[in-house]
Amino acid sequence: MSGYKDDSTNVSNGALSGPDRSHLDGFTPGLENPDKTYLDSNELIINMGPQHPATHGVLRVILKLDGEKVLGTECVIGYLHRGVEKIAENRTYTMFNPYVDRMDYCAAVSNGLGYCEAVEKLLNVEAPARAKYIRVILTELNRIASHQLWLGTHALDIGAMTPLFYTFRDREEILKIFEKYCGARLTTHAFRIGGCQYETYAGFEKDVKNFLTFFAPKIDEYETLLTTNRIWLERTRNVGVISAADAIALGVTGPVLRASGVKWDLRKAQPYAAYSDFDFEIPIGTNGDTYDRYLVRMEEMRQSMRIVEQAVNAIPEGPIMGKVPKVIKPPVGEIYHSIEAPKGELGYFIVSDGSTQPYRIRVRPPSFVNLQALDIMVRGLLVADVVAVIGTIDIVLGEVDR
Amino acid sequence: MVPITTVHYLVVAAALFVLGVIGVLTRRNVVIVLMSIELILNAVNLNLVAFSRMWGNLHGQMFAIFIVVDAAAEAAAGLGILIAFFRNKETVNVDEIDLLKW
Amino acid sequence: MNPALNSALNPGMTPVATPWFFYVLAGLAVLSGVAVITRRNAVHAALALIVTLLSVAGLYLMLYAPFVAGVQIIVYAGGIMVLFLFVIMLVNIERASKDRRFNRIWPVGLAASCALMALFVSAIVKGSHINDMFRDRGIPLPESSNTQQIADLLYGQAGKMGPYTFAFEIASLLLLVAILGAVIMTKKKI
Amino acid sequence: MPNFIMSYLDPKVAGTPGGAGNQFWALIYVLIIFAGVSTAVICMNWLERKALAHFQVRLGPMRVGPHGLLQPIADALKLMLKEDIIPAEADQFVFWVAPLIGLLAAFTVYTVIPFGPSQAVSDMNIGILFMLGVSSLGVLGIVVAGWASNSHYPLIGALRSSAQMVSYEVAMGLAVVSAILMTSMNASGTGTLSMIEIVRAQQQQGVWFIFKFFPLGFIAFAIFAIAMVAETNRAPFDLAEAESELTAGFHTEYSGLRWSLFMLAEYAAMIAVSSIAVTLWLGGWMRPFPNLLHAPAWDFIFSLFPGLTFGGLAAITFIGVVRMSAQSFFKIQRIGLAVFAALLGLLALVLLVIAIAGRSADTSVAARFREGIDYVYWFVLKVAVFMYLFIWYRATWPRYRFDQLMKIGWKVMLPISLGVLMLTAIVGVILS
Repeated sequence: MSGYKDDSTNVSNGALSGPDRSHLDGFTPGLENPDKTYLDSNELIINMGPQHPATHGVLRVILKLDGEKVLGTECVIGYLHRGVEKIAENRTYTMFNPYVDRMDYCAAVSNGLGYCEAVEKLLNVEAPARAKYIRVILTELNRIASHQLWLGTHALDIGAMTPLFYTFRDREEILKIFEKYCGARLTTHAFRIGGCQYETYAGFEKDVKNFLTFFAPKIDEYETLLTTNRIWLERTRNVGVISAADAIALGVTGPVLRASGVKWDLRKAQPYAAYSDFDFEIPIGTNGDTYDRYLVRMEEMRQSMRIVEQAVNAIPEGPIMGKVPKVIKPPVGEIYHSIEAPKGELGYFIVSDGSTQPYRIRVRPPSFVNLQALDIMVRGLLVADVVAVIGTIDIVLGEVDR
Repeated sequence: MVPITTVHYLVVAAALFVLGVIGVLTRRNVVIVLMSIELILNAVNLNLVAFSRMWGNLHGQMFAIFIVVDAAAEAAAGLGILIAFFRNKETVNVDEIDLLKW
Repeated sequence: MNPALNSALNPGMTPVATPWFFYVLAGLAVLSGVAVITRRNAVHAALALIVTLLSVAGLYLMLYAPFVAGVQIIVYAGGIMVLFLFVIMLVNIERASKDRRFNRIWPVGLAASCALMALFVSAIVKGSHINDMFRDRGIPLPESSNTQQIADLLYGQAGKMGPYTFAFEIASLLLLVAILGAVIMTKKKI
Repeated sequence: MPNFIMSYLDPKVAGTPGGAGNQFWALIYVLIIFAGVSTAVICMNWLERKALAHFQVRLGPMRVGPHGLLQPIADALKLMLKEDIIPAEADQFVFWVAPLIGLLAAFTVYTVIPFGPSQAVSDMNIGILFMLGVSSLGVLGIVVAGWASNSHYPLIGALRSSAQMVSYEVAMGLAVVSAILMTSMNASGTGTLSMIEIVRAQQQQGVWFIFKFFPLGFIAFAIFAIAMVAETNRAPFDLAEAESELTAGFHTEYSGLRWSLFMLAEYAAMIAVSSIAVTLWLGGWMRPFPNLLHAPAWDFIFSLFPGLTFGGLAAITFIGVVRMSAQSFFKIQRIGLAVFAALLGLLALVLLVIAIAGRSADTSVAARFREGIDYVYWFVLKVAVFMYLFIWYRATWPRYRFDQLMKIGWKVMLPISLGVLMLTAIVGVILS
């Protein structure tokens, strides 16, 4: 396999401690001795993807296998590259807003929030309180929807078919709220720079509250299917372990980082929108394995419901649009703003040259950074674990490739 | 039609035996040599069972069962040697297995 | 009552099936035996060997040895041949399939085998026609209790050891040794 | 020669056609079983899709025929007409022959399955041994298919599958041996390997082997029930065709008719192993409580069950017709469903008539028919429970990983089955 380099990604031989590989019983994947394997026959190099049921899109993972054991992986990305960052340089700030929805299309609302807040920061305006509350409600609903999608596909990867249909049934309710609010279900384009374009529709609060009462027992339903399922436990415990130090060194964020025991959530660490008004917990894990990430995300869905409940009960009256000029022309300068998207830290670095179009926009997508951890997480595990780990990192290729 | 007698079975068994011997003596691939040995063992078994019917007792069948056990042991050990050999020499040809030690 | 039912009601030396079956099975066994030793590809040879083994199992059934036939299918076709296929897949046969099929001394081997064949033919001819060694003794071998009788021989009837009990234990020891040997030879680190 | 044909219907002749040397009836039985199993596979296909759909809050096939009843036929047609692709680098002959090996192995097993005391092709002296042996041949088809595809995913699937089936056969065989041991717990102390005799032994001892030496029989049964799922490559042990890992495992490169042969073999094997379980532990063709409730009146009551079952199905279908939307769009579907309900009702009626006609006379043709229907009905009912379990497993559980599968097979199931075997022997010796 040309282009396959084994040494480039071997983080564990460097400064990082690496996961516990005691389960390899003495067999070290031989970088020192690459020809020697279990049977001393040639290694199997297989392409997982770009067309593969479990790579969540068009990710291509080159797996170097010894029988079933993974000696190393290399991710080949770019099959869904659309040049979003380059497009931004030829669009005005307002025109670029819908494009960000197409990055993480499972959490389009979060993408829009991050972009709008970044530009607002650059313009030095602030959205009114009501707009901030609407933003929080929609973003948290979107977090739940994104986690639902993750849960369904992750369980499907591990072989449990049924949770997928349960989560899609319930995700539908969230998408209905989005549709009623802004007309779109997936790529919502819900927010505008300076606030929200739409006032909430009549009965918005009621719909959201109905959803909360509807959804609370559904999480328990997912958990009855999986949380104490022996096969699920065996498939996820001690699989894809990543230590806190490794995770931080690789720049991993979001639930993957929190499952390793690092209490880092931008909603608490540097509150944006109206998050400082709400009372919620940051769930963290202890082992940093797939099961912990599962538990963290399940708990995050509950916490999101708490936030939504508080926000919808305390939603203030008032305008929904801040004082933003008709033509957005930010002053010369640069800004980095990041929010806690469902998958991790979503950052926008915007350089303005004072014109109506950004000079450069750089997006820090959480999936892209988290995907780096794949290799360190799956080395020494089996092929089936690769699938589980890809699922647990929760990547969206639209965001990885942009 | 001629009724089938013991001799018929003996002829089949002899043919299988000779085929097995030819395989052992002429083929190079160790796997096929091992398979030829299985052919030989089967020919012997067929003889034993045919004689068992001829004499009307079960001792021939008992021997056949023991030979099947032996064949299983032989296959396990033979294939184990083959894998150990293949690991060191990267070949499965008998005429390249000409060293006692490497 | 038809003749077929008659034969079922008096188990004796009547054939289980028609001679026709014998010729089909014997032909299959020999032909696929030839395929085993001539096929270049080891997997093809293994498949041919499976056909041989199953045909021989059929011949056992015709010889009133259903238990041996069952053992043949379960151990040979289901166990040993899967092992063979497994090994063929593990070892790289790409090169082996391009190599010469036969070794350099194949004429010698063939000649020796022909001599062996001549010996067999003479033995069979002499035994059947001159000494009449292979005539049927006419002792019935009941098929319906074959397994029970084999069990009696292997384990002995109630309270006492059968003639083959000790040999049976030794055979299990042989299998154990073979398993251990295979494990030790193939696994680098135990 | 009517004598030759009628000989088997003669009530005085006992035994299976194969055992009686009756080649004509043996052939008829083989054909009936082939057709029956194929139909069962088609029904199972529909049932799996519908049941799985209802587990998963969706409807499943609804378009082809009323409630998707014609879907399997449409699928079969599609698969037959589909282009049959053989990869250029594949081993043509082996690729061609591999599905046939699996299919042959799956169908050959049915020659010894007793649907009733004489409703079997043959009563072999080594029945269960033959069954285990032949069903273990199915792995050859899978291994060879994976190898012949000359592609990595199928190869890994084939290696997984061969290791899996070989290791679960051990536990399976030991569980079977403990059931066979139970057949010898009679006055003469002689056991049997014949499938028919195994059921008869349960009848004589007055207990299904699942309840014998409780919980020993039950544990052996549970071992077998787990091993048979692994043996047939079904969820949660479907590693050989794990969709999310190996795309489709050993049949990744297969398409069209050849692929459908694999599916046919898989479902046929599922029915076959379920039949083994039913025969060994659940009393085979016996109706519940054959010894306790043995009065002719009870016989009559239990013989009404087949008719009542189909009557119930007809009633459910008829309710479906009534509840179906009255829109003109559904008119043809309604008519189709009504015809289906009528067919089921007719079948129920015929079965009830046979049950009533054959209730008293023991030698009449009607009585023989009644008996035969009874046997087959109870056998099929028990097998159907297992089929439903297969679907249920698939809807509920995630998939095991390969090393875990091996661990369970060798470190859990094998010791337990060995222990159960020894305990059964000890208990049997003490009690005899």
